[in-house]
Amino acid sequence: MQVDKHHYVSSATNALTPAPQKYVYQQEVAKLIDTTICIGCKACQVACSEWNDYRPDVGHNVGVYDNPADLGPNAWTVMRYNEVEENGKLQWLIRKDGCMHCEKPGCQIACPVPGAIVQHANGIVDIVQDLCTGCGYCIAGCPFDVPKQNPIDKRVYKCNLCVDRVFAGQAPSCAKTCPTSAIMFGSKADMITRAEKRIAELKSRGFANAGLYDPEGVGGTHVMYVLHHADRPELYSDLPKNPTISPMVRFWKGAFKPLAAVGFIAMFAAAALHYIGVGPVAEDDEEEKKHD
Amino acid sequence: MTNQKDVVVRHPYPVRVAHWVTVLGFFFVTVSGLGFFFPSLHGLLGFLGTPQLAQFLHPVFGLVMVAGLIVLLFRNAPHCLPEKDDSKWFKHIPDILKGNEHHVVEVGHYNPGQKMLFWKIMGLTAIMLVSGLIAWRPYFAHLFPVPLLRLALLVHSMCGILMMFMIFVHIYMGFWYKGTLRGMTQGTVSRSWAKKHHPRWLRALATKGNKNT
Amino acid sequence: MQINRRQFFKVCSGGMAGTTLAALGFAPGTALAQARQYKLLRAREIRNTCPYCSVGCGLLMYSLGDGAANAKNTIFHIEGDPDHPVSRGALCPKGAGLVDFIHSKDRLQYPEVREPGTNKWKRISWNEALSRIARHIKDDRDANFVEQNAEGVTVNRLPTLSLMACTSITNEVGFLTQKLTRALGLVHVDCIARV
Amino acid sequence: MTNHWVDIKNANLVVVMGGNPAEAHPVGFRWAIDAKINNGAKLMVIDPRFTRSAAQADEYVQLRAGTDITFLLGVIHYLITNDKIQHEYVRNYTNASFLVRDDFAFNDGLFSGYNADRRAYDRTSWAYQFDEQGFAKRDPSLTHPRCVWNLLREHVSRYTPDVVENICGTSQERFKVACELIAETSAPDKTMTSLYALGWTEHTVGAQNIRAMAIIQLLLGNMGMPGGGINALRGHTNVQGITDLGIMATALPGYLALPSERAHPDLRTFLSVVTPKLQVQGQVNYWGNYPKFFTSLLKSFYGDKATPENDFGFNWLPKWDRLNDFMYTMSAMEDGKLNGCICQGVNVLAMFPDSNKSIRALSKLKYLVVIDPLDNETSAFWENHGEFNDVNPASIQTEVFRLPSSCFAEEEGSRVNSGRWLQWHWKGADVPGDGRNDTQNIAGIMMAVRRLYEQEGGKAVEPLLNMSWNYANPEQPSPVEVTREMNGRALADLADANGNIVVRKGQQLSGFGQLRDDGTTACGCWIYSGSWTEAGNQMARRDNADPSGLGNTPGWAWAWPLNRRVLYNRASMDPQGNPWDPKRKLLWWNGAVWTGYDVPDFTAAPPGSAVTPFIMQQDGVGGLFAQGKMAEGPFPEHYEPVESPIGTNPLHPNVVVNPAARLMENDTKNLGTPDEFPYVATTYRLTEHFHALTKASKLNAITQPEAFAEISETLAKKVGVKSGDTIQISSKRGVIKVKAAVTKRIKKLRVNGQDVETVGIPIHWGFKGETVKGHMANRLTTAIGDANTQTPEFKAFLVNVKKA
Repeated sequence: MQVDKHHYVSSATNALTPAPQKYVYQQEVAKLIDTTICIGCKACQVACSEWNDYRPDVGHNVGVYDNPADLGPNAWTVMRYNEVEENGKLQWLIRKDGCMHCEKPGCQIACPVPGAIVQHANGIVDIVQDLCTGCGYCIAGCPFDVPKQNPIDKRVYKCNLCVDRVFAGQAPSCAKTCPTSAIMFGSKADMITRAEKRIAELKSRGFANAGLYDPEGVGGTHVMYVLHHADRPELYSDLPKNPTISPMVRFWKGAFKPLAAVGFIAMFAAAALHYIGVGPVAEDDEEEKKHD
Repeated sequence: MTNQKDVVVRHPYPVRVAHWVTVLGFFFVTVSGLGFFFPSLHGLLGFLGTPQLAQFLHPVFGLVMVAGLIVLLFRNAPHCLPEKDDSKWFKHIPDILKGNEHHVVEVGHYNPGQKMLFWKIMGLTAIMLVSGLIAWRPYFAHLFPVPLLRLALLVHSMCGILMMFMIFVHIYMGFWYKGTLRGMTQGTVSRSWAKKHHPRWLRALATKGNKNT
Repeated sequence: MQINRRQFFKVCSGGMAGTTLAALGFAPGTALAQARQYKLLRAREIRNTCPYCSVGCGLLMYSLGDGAANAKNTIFHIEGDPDHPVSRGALCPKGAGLVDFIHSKDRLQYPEVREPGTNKWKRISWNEALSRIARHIKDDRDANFVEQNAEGVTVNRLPTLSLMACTSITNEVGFLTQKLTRALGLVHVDCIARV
Repeated sequence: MTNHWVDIKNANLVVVMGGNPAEAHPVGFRWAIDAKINNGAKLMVIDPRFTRSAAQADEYVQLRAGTDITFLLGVIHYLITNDKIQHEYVRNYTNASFLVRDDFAFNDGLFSGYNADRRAYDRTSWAYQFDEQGFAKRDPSLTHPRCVWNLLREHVSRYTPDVVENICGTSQERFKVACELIAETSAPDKTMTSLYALGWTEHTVGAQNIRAMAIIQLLLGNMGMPGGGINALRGHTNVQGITDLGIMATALPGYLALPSERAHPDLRTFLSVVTPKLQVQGQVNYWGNYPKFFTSLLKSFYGDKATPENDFGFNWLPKWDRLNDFMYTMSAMEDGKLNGCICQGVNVLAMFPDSNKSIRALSKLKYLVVIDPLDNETSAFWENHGEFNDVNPASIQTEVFRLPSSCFAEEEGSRVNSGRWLQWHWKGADVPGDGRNDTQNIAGIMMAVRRLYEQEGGKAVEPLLNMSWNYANPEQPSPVEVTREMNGRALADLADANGNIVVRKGQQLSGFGQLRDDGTTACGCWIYSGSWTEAGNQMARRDNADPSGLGNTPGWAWAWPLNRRVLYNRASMDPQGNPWDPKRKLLWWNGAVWTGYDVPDFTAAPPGSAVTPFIMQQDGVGGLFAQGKMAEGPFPEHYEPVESPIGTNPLHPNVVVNPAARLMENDTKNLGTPDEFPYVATTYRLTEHFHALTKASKLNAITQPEAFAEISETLAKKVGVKSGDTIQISSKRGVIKVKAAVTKRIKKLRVNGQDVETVGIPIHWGFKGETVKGHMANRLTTAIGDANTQTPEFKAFLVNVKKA
């Protein structure tokens, strides 16, 4: 049981003023999405929408099964379908897309508002829309292109892993409803154990590259995938191979802030020292006045 | 008090209005910008009502600032063209910082430092305008790919910080050079100030005035 | 290097500690972040089975109103029954969306009639609806009922009225339907088992 | 289902053919996945389309729509030639050894006894040879040329791999993969489960598709085995129950027959005709109890009015003149032969074949009563919705009533799932608005009609008023009252053979074994007897314990018959009572009776007795040869769909389509030919929707908002469209416009020397609901159907496609 957790780790705070350290002794949780037994039925989409009381607009068919076509403020999870034909064998690779609940959440790092994006001690990353200003930095921060802004209230929305259910002792609604148990929920340790079993079974069926997707670049995730082709995650509708928080975001939210702060300090100090040392430049030329 | 005879018009009325419009925009944009840049300064966003309102107003004030600067660009660009003596000024910066500018160079309408600041502000504003539009939510940002968005946000914040530095220098200079401020409030400066700090400008003004009379 | 979250945030936010203004005491936002209140706390839980396909998944239906006389129950959430041996709490997209079926904008609210040749529905009372339907049936039955066929065999059938039954209705409704049809003498009777 | 959903997990091979459980039964499919994960099972999907089930399969095999029999008989040919047979099972538990009459024959596509004028067979010759005592002759050595085994071997000998390839379009290599996988389960301790649904039934040879697989399962010894069986996944939630209750043209509850005017003039004749005769000495022939079931039904229907003197009211039942199933009814309606129609939750327009015909038919009615929770296409068939329903309301003289009814959440009662489980459910809220419960709606019509007859008198009052309706509130019978009525009760004290009273007068019966044919028991549906006993509601039980570990949960709900979960379960053991597979032990002999984790599907005959497991059969065995029970032959035979893309039958060009298929004149006029309509279309459901219901649910509308059809990349190129374009699909019956989904999952096939393209058309849209308005897929389909079940051929018909 991992306990080195904050309950609410606010992105927008600093070591001098840490976030409240309550409810820190919690098990780390994870959702394991086994794409190899996912039937792409969209029950998870519907259950998510139903539980979380949102409804996207009824859209259109554009020649594929993907509906809604993309994640949105009212579509926190969507199924993505990809037909791959290799060596005469067709595979229909289906992936449930949504927030990965990164251990190092790019969204949270980017967020400027204290408490607007929080990471719970169990690993769930949640956006608190009441505090969200709609700046969209999290959208830039996310390596998976997950958070989406609602143009009406301008807040940003994404999967919260049904944090309300989890704190009431239930699995997220997507996991509970999944007809084939392709979505499992539990402690991260248990999910890794299950994944290992599944991977061994897949290897015995000839999927030599089966593996777990728990990318290190974001410190691991609390939503993990079992893939038949873990060597090529991009086959699964462009799942990034080595997701990391963009260096631009890291610099922007990392080194650049103290640098700027130091710059401000230096400038204030320089100005003050200069003024004290040199004094004001008079309006008139004293020497000329003397001449006069 | 200096009487009317002792003063010359430094900034005509439209320029002064444009400047202060720019200042207004800059002020709010900076306060909110700092609030967005430093999470610990989140409280600054309250200055514009609520953080959400700040999010809405920040780009609006940015555009206010741009509007002021456009006027200033057209009015002041001719005064900010490089001249051949400019290099001399730069060589003497240490002296200038000691308050001896008038001893080392004869400055025209604007000194090269001011000119450089002018163009930097114009340049930075242009960059911030473009990057700001790219990042502007919820209206434009979704039209651009996320990597571009990241670049825009980084560039926008870097330019913003730089801009603040420059404006700080600009304000400090106005504060340090006594008699400067009224040039932007009342529009006039004393002849002696002009003679001391911008002698070539004053002479040019006189020539022009003689010609006119 | 294994870096845990606490360290990570120290790294990321460490710089901020140096910012001038943080030191001036701008406090971070208070911990307003709270998970949404769990919405089923005192909801009434009713067991049902899914009305779509014949897997027959178990449902738990949650309704607003605790059964008190002054509260009108309305179902606001449905999820799978974890005790059900087949479904084990799971529901497919159809079952998971049942709450929108119950509250569909297309639910009929009252009896209506569309008069021949007209272009609109007219709201009528139950009494009027059932009386008019019964009148149609009786007139039809009295006119077309066949008591005996040409060979003199008692056949007691009404060949001019048909009934098509849904296969989502309960057994109990089905049995009543069976009794109704044979009492009227219907032979044009079918359900949609095949389609 | 002979088995049940959870039992799928025990399979070693799951064959999905004629179904798409991942999409149509996603939660049931979890047990196929479970078999893969926890039982090392292989999953094989055989389908014209690469479905979401196929996406999970270890092996996917493609074939042309409507050629399943060829494929399956090819498999049988493989099993026999490669000796992959569970011999002990076949010898003891099937009719392989039975001798068939000498005049039975099969020549050039026709079995003996065909009458071309009637398009029907005289099935007399499709029978066993009987000895002087009237029992069937057998040859246990299987050498007699007239024994079923040899006839079957000869019949399938034509279905070689190259014939399969030529007709199905399946490569011989893929076909071999399928055969080998299936053959592995001929080992006594290996089982295959067959999962099918409407992909098999919705053909003119639908029932024979299933027969073909049933033969395979008998040859492999998989019937009665945990993890085996023939499992109809079924469609609607209570399609099993409503079928059980006989809401069909010629049926009564419990698979009893509604008498016909020709064969059944009185009760005695009726019972003598319908009660099967014992064909093998010493067997059970449980249907021999038909008179008990039927008399008890009449007592349930007519109560005290039913007496031995009046044949228990036999004559008050209507007698049918012809098979008035829904397809015939719609044809008769189109011909103006009907005045009224009551649609109880049935969306005729969206569900029945040939929607344009349905509109023509409904327009001929005087009155239409629609009882439905939803505003649907059928009650609104007269509304003009532009291209989606282009009718002129002024010209439609039908008076339409619509009565708002309850949905599942607003009622209590029982429904039967595919595993034959009767599950009780409870009411969660009231019907919205001024709507009424379904029971109230039916009772409302009944009582309103009765009142008119009571007031005015009229024709045939007896059948109407004698029908029992003894409910506390006749206007609103409670489901509990009705379900107790179906279970049945004693009308007098019932004594056992020794004279001991076992059931008191008025008590609920505890099973159909207690039924009598003397009028002392009443039972509304004999197979449901035991569902509500003196011990209360058995259907509401919720003990999900699984003592065997085989997924058998006898304490959950109640399964008919007698809470039996795996049918024919005696066949899971050899004649001595040893399980074929010790890991799948369901039953055992305890010295006095059979007992175990399931209710034995058997008598008390001890191990080693001559009694065979298929106790419902006259002969006690599984039928490789179906005697006279099937309309088009005792063995399956390949016939092309009535609209065939190749226009011939490579096996017998003179008999192209099923010679007994159900054709009606109105529909035969509207058949297309391949020169005009070159592509094979097949209609189906998607995971996201349930038929025409879920389009009313916003959550589901979001997930599949708009009508589309799936075509191959080659066809897309040919007609010049890309994914997302609108295409026009036309058949001889109608035209629809939908979005094109171009996919690798449908492929061009090479059949009988020509290319065959398949067009996949999901069925879920119409001009009502939350979805984008769309054309109903059934505008295209034909109302020609299966000879046994009258199921329309939705799965294979001809269309043309062009860019819209």
